[in-house]
Amino acid sequence: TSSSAASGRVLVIDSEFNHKTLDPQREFEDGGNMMDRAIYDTLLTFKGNDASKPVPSIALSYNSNADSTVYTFHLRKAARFSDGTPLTSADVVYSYGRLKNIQGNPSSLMAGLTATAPDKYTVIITADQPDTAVPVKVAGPEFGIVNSKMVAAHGGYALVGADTKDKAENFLNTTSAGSGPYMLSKFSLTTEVDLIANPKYWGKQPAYSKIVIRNVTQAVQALDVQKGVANIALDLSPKQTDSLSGVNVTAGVSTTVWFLYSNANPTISSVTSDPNFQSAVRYALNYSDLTAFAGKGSIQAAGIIPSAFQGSLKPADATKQNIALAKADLAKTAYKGEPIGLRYWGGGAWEGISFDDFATVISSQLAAVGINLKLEPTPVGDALTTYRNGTDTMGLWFWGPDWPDSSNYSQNFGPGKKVGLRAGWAASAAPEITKLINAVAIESDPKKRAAQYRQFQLDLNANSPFIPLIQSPAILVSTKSVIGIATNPIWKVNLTELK
Amino acid sequence: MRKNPDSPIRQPLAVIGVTILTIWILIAIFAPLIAPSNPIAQNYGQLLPPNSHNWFGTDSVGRDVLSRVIYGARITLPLSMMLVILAMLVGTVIGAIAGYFGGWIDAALMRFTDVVLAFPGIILAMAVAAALGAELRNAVFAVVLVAWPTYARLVRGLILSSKNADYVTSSRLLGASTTRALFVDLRPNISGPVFVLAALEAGNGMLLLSGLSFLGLGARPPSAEWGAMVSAGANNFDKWWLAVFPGLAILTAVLAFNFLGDALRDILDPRTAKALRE
Amino acid sequence: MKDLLARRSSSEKSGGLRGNSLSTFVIRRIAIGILLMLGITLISFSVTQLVPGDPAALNLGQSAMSDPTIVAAWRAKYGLDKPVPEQYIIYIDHLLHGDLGLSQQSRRPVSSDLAEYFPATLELATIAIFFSLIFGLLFGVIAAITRNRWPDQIIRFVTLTGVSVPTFWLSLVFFYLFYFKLSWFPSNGRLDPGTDAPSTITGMYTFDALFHGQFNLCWQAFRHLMLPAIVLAIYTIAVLTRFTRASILEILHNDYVRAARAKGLPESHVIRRHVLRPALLSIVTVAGVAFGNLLAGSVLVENVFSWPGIGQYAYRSSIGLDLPGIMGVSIVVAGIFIVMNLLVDIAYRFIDPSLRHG
Amino acid sequence: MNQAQPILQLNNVSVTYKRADRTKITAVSGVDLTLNRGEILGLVGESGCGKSTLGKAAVGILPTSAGEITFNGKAVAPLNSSVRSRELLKLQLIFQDPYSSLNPRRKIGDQLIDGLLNSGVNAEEARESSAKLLERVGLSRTTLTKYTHQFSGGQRQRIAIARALTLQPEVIIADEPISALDASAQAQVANLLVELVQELGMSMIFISHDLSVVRQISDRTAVMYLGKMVEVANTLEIWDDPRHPYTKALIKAIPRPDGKGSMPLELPGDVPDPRLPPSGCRFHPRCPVAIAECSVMEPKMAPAADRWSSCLLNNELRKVGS
Amino acid sequence: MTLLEVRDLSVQLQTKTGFATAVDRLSFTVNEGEILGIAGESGSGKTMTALTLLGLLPQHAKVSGSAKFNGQELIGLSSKEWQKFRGAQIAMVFQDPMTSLHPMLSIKAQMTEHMVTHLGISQQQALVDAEELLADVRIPDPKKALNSYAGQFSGGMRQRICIAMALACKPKLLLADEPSTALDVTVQAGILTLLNRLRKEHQLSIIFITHDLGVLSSITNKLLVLYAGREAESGSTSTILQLPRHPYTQGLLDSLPQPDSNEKLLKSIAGFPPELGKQPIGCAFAERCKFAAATCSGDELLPTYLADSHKFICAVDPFAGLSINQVRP
Ligand SMILES: Nc1ncnc2c1ncn2[C@@H]1O[C@H](COP(=O)(O)OP(=O)(O)OP(=O)(O)O)[C@@H](O)[C@H]1O
Ligand SMILES: Nc1ncnc2c1ncn2[C@@H]1O[C@H](COP(=O)(O)OP(=O)(O)OP(=O)(O)O)[C@@H](O)[C@H]1O
Ligand SMILES: [Mg+2]
Ligand SMILES: [Mg+2]
Repeated sequence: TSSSAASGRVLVIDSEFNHKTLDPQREFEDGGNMMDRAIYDTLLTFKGNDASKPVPSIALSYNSNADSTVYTFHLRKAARFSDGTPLTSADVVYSYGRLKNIQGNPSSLMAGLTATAPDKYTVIITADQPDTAVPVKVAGPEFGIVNSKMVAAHGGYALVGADTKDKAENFLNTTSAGSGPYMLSKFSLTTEVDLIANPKYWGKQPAYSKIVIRNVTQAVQALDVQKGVANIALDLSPKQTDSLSGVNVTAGVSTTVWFLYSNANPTISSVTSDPNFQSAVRYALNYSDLTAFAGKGSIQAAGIIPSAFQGSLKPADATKQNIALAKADLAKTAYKGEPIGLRYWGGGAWEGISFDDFATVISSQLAAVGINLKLEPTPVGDALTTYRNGTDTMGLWFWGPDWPDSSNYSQNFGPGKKVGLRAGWAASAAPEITKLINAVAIESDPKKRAAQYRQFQLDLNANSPFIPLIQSPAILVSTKSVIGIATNPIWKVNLTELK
Repeated sequence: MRKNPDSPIRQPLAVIGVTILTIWILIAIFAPLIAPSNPIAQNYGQLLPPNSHNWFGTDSVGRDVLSRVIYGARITLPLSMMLVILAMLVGTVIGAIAGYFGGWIDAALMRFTDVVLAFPGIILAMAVAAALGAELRNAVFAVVLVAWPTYARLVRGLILSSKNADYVTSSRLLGASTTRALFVDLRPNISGPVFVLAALEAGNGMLLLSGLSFLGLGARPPSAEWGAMVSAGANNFDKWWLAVFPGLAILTAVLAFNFLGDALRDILDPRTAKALRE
Repeated sequence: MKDLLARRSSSEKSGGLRGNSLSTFVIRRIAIGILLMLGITLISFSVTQLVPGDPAALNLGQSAMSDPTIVAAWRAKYGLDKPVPEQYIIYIDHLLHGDLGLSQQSRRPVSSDLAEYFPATLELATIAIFFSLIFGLLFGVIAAITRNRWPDQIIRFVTLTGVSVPTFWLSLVFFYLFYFKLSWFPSNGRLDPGTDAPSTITGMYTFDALFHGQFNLCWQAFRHLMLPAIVLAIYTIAVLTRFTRASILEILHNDYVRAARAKGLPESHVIRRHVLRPALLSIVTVAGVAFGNLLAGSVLVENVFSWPGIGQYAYRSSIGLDLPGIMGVSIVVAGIFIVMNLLVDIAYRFIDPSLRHG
Repeated sequence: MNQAQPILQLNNVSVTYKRADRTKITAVSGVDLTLNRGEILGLVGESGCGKSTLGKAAVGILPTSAGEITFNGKAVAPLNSSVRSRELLKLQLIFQDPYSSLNPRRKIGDQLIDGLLNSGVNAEEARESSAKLLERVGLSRTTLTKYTHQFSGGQRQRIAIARALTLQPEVIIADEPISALDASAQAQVANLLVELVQELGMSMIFISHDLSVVRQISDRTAVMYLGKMVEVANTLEIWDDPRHPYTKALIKAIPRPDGKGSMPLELPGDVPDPRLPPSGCRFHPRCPVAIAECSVMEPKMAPAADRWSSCLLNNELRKVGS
Repeated sequence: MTLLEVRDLSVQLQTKTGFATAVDRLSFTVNEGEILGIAGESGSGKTMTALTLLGLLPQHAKVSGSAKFNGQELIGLSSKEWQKFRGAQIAMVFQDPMTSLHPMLSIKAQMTEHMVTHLGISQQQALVDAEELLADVRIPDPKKALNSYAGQFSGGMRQRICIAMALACKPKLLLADEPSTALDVTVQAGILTLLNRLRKEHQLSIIFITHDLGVLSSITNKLLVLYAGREAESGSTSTILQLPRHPYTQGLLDSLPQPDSNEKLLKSIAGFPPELGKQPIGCAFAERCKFAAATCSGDELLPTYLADSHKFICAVDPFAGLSINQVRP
């Protein structure tokens, strides 16, 4: 139960819940990120809609060595947890250790990293291999700093073995152990999460004394925000916003990249693994129709790395529809018009784009050049299973960054990498690309890195199972009273910035 | 005294039911001729409200809703029929075996029926449909799975109540085997109520099936199944035409079956009508 | 309506009620109930074995999935590494200790999930059955008395429409009309945003608020309940109307009603004492079953109204292939259904004097 | 009756029902009865005394719990799932209720030819002989294609009779075939049965609670009380000189349509619950002439005699008993 | 004194094919303390006649003619007015005692509810009176009976309870619709004895309906024989039973088993009564009558009146001038 909210302003947010927990070291979905961002501080953070340039938060400054393996953070001394305890480097090390050792969904972010505390207000992160993404990683809410004494007192465990020994999740779902501007006052996975302003916050008090986040379907969000029942609707699609009246629509482009893949494994399909077929698909698609379908704010994904990140491709580099080429390529294959299965999350929608509709549009476009898709809408569980097993002939999926850095893409979309394998792309398939990926991982010069990322993507566009489609729009609909709203790919909206 | 003078047969409802059904069946058969446009043709334009060109408006990928509703009849009607026939067959066979053999076979089958009946129907259907994978075929299977016990109950009841009827005993005394007596004497008594039940159940089956599709456990887009179309509309409240028209299609089709079944039940003699009600 | 009645198991028909003493009767019925429950667990367990997909894939993140030790640990945690029959026996063993397992989705005990969601559905179903009984009886009596005249015909038409209308569609239509267009009812959820629930006694907000004397809160909770409850009740109202009409007509045909009229009793007295009373008896049995159906039938309504009840929970469990969740819901709803039937039968024995004295 | 040839014999037959609550009722207990060839035997008694039970047991519908039943010297096998033996097809039953003994959903013709088809007659012939039978019972052949609801009670009973006659039975047990009918139809149907029995050389047990009809049509009369036979004798003898007090009461209770305003005599009390039959003579609690002994001593019948009654006060019986 | 005077009473009932005449221009009177018997085959309109006198006909029935009870016209009363007569002035006992008592209401409740309504007495008083009434109809242990339910009594006992219930408000006229047909002869005799005694003790008038002429012979003074809704013959019971003039009455009497006949066969009337709505013009019995002549189908048959208010409607009158021995040898 909470104290009365009558003393200040209350903000009501309609959202389609997807958080599974608010334990920052376990939470991995963007809905939870939004809440944890308000409850837990991180060493660095992002401002507004920029998710690529970390700015100081608990750490006032940081530096790294030349080969990006050792990072030193200098903490601010004024930070306090909501119970008044000062925040120190021990809390940071505890939180990071916990993240690593719980072995939950986000623990891979800590893979190869070790945090140590030489003194009370210094934290050193050491990487086994050069890792240029450490500053952006620690800005993620997974790296939220918890009150180590309090969590340890409630079953928390941060050392090796935490996967079985840590019992603090339930505690963290009822009480906040953070230093952020808000505290958790009501928790639910399905109905409503309430945040109230942290009276002992070390920084400036936030504008709203209470934030109510309710689980509401898209359709109802549109109604609520128009009636002023909700102040912000998080999940509306561009099409849903075009008829709204009396509200502000903040449109941006998200970092979610939708892509199609055509399985490169000949044992799965001799057709889809044929590079000519992959090329035919690539050129058959009408990308401007796809963005029209996705609605205002959406742009074509020129490469697999979204536009906001270092080394992303320019619109000019993007693939353009070329029916003649597509037909010519198709003619070079043994394809005879037999139906090719396209697997996707049936009934699923992400950022306002319905998988079903998207797949329908794609299949009708491909049909125009003679590629006959058999749509295979599948419940998310089954679809993920076959996707991850790499047994689908074709698939329609999206990728949202685990951390806001291009390295997240080079480490996943290469041959023999996680997503590469799902598309049947064996490690030995493209040695030049593999070489490029290995090179970019240890390159510390940002300019050179950017060039290498661009080359990586151009190579993917030329010859890979992946066909980047679009970046979905990011839209926030709010009542006129809400000021300072900005879309952010990591946590949708930074609640602490709202006025 | 057996008089049943004041039960005028209320045919009007049956007539309305048959008329609506006939219209839907004709629509289903001649869909390609009737539909103004291709139900999967898209124009990525806006969702258009009903207008002179698209009477029922267009959907989120620019397809003509009227055409989709018309084509939807080709999915929903045959599937509902199939579903009813399957449930009827399974239920009748199980009920007949239970009623005919009696004893422990009856007890075992009826306990099993009871378990399925005690199971919350839609939850069972939902679990089965989800477990098998969201496909229309699986949804039909799931609905059959929860629908058959009603028939089994009815058939078993009818057999039990007439097994010892004087006219069956008479047949037996005249040298008919039990099987023949039951078959010859009971078939006409059972077929009437079972068909009426089927008419009434067709509506329920259709509702359950479209409900599963609505939840995303049955038909999937781009299939123009009505329940799935309503669910698309559920994502766009402001675009009322998306949900209203397919919803009305379901309503009228189910209503037709219910009108028919209800009128037929009245025509049946009161005793079997009562058996049906139970 | 036959499916309503069909859900009453055969052993519960009044025929089986006669003769035995109340205690043997109750004991026998409880034994049958336990048997049924066992059947329910077996069926729901079998259903969960149909799953071709991998629950681990669904409930673990992408990166966790690629680590076999995490996957193995997860499977071990939910007992999925054991052979199927053993899993069942373990499940039953736990069930007997009141343990419904851990939900793979919420990672909490299913029993505490249900404890959270069930009161919301119970509250909804309670209000709905309340509406259903009031209107079902009222319309049923009117229809029976005005048999074949215009009020009856209208009621007949309306109730047939009521049983034919897809609930999920009606929910949408009502919500759009009565919340968005007309503002008669509040938006989704059990309370206004940010309102704290009354401290839990039953988990049903209206009752809890009332108990704590928070009348505004009670009214607020009730207003939130109204719209989903009305939609949920419509089918049941229709069914009860038709059933009431049928049972009254059946009773009106009896000689004893004519005999009562021949005694010169006022018609209202005849209807109340001689007709409604026996009709109520059968209506009670149906209402009991209807209540069980409302609990399960709330799935579609809860989905549209985002009502945080077991219907939503069942839906999410199904979609997420959360086996313990599905089984938990099934067992609880079926259990309530079975208990309802038992209570109805016992009530039946108490209400009908001819069974008590026969 | 010169040299009686028994065709159907019941020796010491008892029939027990199990109720749903597992209590047992012995509805017929230790009954001896003989039906002779060519004879009409009336069986009378109050409602619930076991007449129908006896009739059903006699044709094998109900299994007996004791005693034996022979038809033409062969034991009557109870009806089980197998087909009735050929000989037994000559033993038929007509039910009391003309509404329940015909299937309302089958054409009358189809029901009539059933028996013939079962015994191998082809459909054409079966139809023809059924049509003839219908004409014999006073209905037109168009009846074949109709359903029962188009007929009155009396007509239905004729159809039921025709059905029972399709296999040319030797013995007919008619279980209150006329009780559900009104006066003129009663006479019609009773006459029809008597004529048919005489014409086709059959024998018949005619069950009725109307002693006056039985008196007129039957050769011998058996009187039952609470599952026991109390008196069996030549009809005219019973009528003129009833020996058992129960028979006397039955006869005195018959109203006479003589226009003289004489009141029938009442027999006070109800038939006792067959689950708890009174000790001794089962009739003693209602018997106007009962003596103390009646409540302890069970009177025995002398089965051999052609006229017997089971009353302790009856001289002959006393002689036999002592 | 005349209690009930019925003139030209007709009842039309709705059938699938339209309205059909179930009771056709009946006239009869019932005096105080008198028992009128109405006889006729099934479907001849006996029950409809009785129900008309209580205003309990089926909803759509049409009634014409007049029925004066104590000088007050009954036909056309509103349902409120009917309630004052029913149970209070005119009471009815139905054919089937097994179904005319409510299975779920105690005997007490059913015995007293109309006493409270009609007599304006208290429930306690009504209970006391009810106990007396039950004793009067010879129910053993009336106190216990009051607290019992219908299911606990045998058919004969139930019929006694029904009679007690009918007499509770001291009505002047009792309509008894086949009150003993469903009962055993032994029990029937008891009911007849009871009704006969009650008539004497309470100065009760009774209309006794049955198809059993034997029963009518023992208890009634007057007789009305119906055929297909029309009067065939009426007059004093002894006259009609001893010297019937209508061939139908004669046929009915003949079809009863004859106590002294040695004939194996009964004498039955051939054929079946006409269906409702299919009664021919003229004499409805003509098609089954062995004396039928051309005159029988004349459209308006006139009744013949004899001494002792004996009346019959037959165009042929085959038994005219015959003595009792000639008619019923
Ligand atoms: N199926 C049954 N189960 C249990 N008891 C039965 C059954 N059938 C009849 N009885 C009982 O057996 C006794 C004899 O019944 P039965 O029908 O033989 O009498 P009945 O003489 O034919 O009577 P009625 O004149 O009413 O036809 C009665 O007490 C009756 O209640
Ligand atoms: N509710 C009704 N609607 C239409 N016709 C009816 C109705 N009730 C009875 N009848 C018909 O009216 C005619 C007279 O019926 P009624 O009940 O008066 O005959 P009854 O002489 O009492 O016969 P029974 O001896 O069978 O009781 C019959 O033909 C009957 O079928
Ligand atoms: Mg009998
Ligand atoms: Mg009658």
